[in-house]
Amino acid sequence: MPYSSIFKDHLANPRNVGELADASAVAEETNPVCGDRLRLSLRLRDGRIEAARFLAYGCAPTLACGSALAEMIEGMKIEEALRLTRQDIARALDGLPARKQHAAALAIETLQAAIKAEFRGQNSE
Amino acid sequence: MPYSSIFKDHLANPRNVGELADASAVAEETNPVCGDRLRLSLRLRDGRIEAARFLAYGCAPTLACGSALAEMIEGMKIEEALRLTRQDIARALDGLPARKQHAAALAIETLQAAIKAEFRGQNSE
Amino acid sequence: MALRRVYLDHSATTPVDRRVVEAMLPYLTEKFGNASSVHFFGQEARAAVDRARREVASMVGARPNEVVFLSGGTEANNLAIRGVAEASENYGRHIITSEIEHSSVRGICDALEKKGWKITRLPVYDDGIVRIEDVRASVRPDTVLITVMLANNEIGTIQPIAEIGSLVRKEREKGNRHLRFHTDAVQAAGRMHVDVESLGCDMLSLSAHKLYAPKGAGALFLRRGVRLVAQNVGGHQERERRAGTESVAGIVAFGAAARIAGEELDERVAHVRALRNRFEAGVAARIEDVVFNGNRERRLPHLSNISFRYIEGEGLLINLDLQGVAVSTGSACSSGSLEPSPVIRAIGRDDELARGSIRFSFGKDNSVEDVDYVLEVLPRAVANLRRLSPLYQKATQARACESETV
Amino acid sequence: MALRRVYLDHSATTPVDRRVVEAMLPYLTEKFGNASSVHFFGQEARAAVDRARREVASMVGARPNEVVFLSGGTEANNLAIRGVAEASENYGRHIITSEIEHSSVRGICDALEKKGWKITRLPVYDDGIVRIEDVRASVRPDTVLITVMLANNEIGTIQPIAEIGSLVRKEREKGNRHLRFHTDAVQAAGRMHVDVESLGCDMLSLSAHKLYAPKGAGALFLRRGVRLVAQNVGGHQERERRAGTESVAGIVAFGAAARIAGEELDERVAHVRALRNRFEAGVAARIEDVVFNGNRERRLPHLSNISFRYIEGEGLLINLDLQGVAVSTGSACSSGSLEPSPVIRAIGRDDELARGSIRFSFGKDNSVEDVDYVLEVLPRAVANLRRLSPLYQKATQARACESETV
Ligand SMILES: Cc1ncc(COP(=O)(O)O)c(C=O)c1O
Ligand SMILES: Cc1ncc(COP(=O)(O)O)c(C=O)c1O
Repeated sequence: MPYSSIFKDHLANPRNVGELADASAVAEETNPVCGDRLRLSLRLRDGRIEAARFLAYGCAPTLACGSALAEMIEGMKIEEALRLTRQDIARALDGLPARKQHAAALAIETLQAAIKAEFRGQNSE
Repeated sequence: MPYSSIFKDHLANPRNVGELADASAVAEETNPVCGDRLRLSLRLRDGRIEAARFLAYGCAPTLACGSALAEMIEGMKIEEALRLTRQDIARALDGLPARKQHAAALAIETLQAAIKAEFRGQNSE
Repeated sequence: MALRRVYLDHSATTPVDRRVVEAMLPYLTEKFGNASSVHFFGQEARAAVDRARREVASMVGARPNEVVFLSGGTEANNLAIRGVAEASENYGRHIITSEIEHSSVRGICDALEKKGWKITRLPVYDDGIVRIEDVRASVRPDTVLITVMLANNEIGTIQPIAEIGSLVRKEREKGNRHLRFHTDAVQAAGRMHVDVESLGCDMLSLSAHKLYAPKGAGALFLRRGVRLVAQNVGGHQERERRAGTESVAGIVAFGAAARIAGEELDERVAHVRALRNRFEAGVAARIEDVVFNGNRERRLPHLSNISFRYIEGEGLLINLDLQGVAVSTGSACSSGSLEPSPVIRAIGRDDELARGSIRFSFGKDNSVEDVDYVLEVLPRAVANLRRLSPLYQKATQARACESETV
Repeated sequence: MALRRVYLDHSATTPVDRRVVEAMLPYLTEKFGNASSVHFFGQEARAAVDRARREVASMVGARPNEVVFLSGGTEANNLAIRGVAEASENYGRHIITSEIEHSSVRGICDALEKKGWKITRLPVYDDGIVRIEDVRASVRPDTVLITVMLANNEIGTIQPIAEIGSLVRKEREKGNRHLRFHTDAVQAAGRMHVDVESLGCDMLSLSAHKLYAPKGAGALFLRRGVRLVAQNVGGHQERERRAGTESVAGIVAFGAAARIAGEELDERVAHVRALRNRFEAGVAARIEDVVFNGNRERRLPHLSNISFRYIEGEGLLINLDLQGVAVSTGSACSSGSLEPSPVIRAIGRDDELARGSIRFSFGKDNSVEDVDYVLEVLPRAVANLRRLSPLYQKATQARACESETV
């Protein structure tokens, strides 16, 4: 299970860690199989993700995917963000072992849940 | 199956090889299980084995036992020779692997057959 | 500047001792014979294998002809358990084992269970130790095998093998003649005194690579008279208990390592125990919310298993690895299975603690400086991961609330 | 003066090539990780195992994920034959093999026969080669496995594996979907071109120590999609086809040896063939009453099997050994069994010729001087033993009589 060096760098120096005090969209999703969790808080403004922060619990790919996602989406147009796929996350990490794709899936799900939560004018928590 | 150096020397330089033209006692015995053969020809005189020669076909212990036997009995009193055992042969070779004791047994049998043959006033062949 | 590397994963494998390399090298090159060959090269190899057999036997108090050389500990466990099962199935199909066996023993027992065998898996309570009363209560007339490890590979707890051994002897005297007793001593050998007589076992598994010898060699102690069905067949090697050309150099290395392990046992034990204790004291002083797993007295001297609350082991493992520190985790993620460590679950820890457990295992070449380096790196790594952890955020918020309410 | 040593037993085992020793050494000491570990040391070992897997795969034209690393050729044969047998027993319990398989394949088939399997053992006629028509005639609806070696270890004859491979493909097309085809290439690899595609086999056994790598490593080529039941269980290694910590250094050595064997194949073949032919010409010119065993064209280039009439192989072996020449014999005495070589019997030789057979197997490090030394020593040794042989005495007396009568 060799992880790439970008992957490891995300683990050693995670980007955009934390929670936004003034988040306009928050979601926390859990992988029902292994219990991994990803929490994302976003500040959305004018169709853009102005700020993104994450917290994660779980195996290394979950942490790395959370970090890669939060870094990647900051400044992105919401519609663009909604088009992101698991593969985009995996690519940002220079690939993920086949058995670890679920971590990228969790990241995408959490992102979409957060954006939906704000569109419904409410937070998921 | 490590053989002793005396054993190997008997193989490299077998003693008393051949047949006696003036043998007074000859026997050739076969190990019924593996087909090994030992042929012994003796010149018996005045209760002694004056000369002994052997021929052998078969695995290494059969050759070595034949050589050790022929060397050992030359000059021996017949009654003494009749008291020789498998163990005496094995000892003369610094031991034989457990599974190879049959070769010493064949040597003793052939010796006894030869001596009996002369006592019955006849050759075994 | 080169990264400092500190290897604290000696329970996974050990580097080969230089002396062991020296001992084995000639058997790769000049003395390369096949131990089954009759000629000089073969006899030279045979003599070396025989010497190694005496050395390995002597480490565990066995007779040389009770040692069967194999390709490793996993094969030893397979031969012992499957071999006895197949030899005994006419007498009964019940096996007693524990909840914390190595994955190989677990896997073999699971496979037998699928074939209709009954398996009793003894609990280990919160200290990680099997109780002799539980063993006694589990023995049935159709029990043909008890297999309980001597020391556990994740938490290091030492099991009451001698007690089980005398129980087995009594059971046999009472008429349960076909009962056999196996113990997996792969982790124990070289780290504690092991003696097949005082343990009273019929079979005992060993692996060379936990003893500063190469991977790919192992042995089963098989008490004289104990019958089993060979698993790898088709050759006369190892007195028909294990076919295949003997791995001469590996066996020679195993023998040398076993001899050195015997000679240096006390010294090694004192050394790794001191390091381990210094490490644990340091962790307790510097990191909050940690749980030490397994009985702290009855365990191997070189091993420490710690659960770090709120975080998952794999992330910590990789963070430590990036700083040159090699450890292992029973976490589900890194083992590729979905269940978090069955051993940590078996001692009653919740899923979160099981997922947050890390094994630090010391070796003869570790130093006090190694420990101090890890004590510098580890608290930071734990703190960094906790900073990311939603569980930790919630817990600290809750604590903050509590202290406010007070 | 030191005894000159000439090793002519490369079919039993080979010395480890210096380059192979160099390649493996780091994986004993600095790079000693367990390939299952997640950390740096583990990844380093994993990368090395993966590289070796590509190297071994490439030697036989397989894909890397079709290579399962094992402890040797015997284990490869066990896994292939028992593994397929257990996986297929619902479809049929008939196996086709030959009369001249290696003792491991023979032993495994015998063991299955005891469990009720039907085994057809194909004859090899006086040239030591299986006939494709015999294979065709033996296939039954319940045949689940054909196992025929690529090249024989005693007489070196090369079997029609590609022909059997296409027969098997046709049988599968005709509806015999569960038929599998295994070949033991332990002797062939490194001595002839081996390609799993053109052979059309589903499984192929390899052993490192016949290729100038250490004893204790081997591999099974297992074609994608071919199911078998693992024999050594209880761990995730080798994609669950073979549990147990990988023997990293042994595997690295195997990989390096496979790569070098591929690069140097033509050169090695030409070298050993020249030596072998020089040797056989010398023997024919100098020694009477010898019989060359096995087809002289369709055989491995490095091997010569000769029966010396009137004498038994073991005595000759020991006499040669005393002069520094290492060879082997299929003679019953030295193998510890009672039957003389089943292979020499299978090619129709009488007991005496079977008992008098000697295998000379050349290697890349042998020289013309080695051959000439043996050609000096061998005729004397044969003559000395014949001088002791009652069979020889009788034969010469008989000849003497004949010539007198003429
Ligand atoms: C307790 C225990 N048993 C068995 C094994 C398996 O031994 P090997 O790695 O030699 O297959 C190990 C180590 O991996 C172990 O720790
Ligand atoms: C044809 C053949 N098959 C299988 C084997 C067994 O391989 P190993 O010695 O690696 O167990 C050998 C060699 O001994 C062999 O010559």
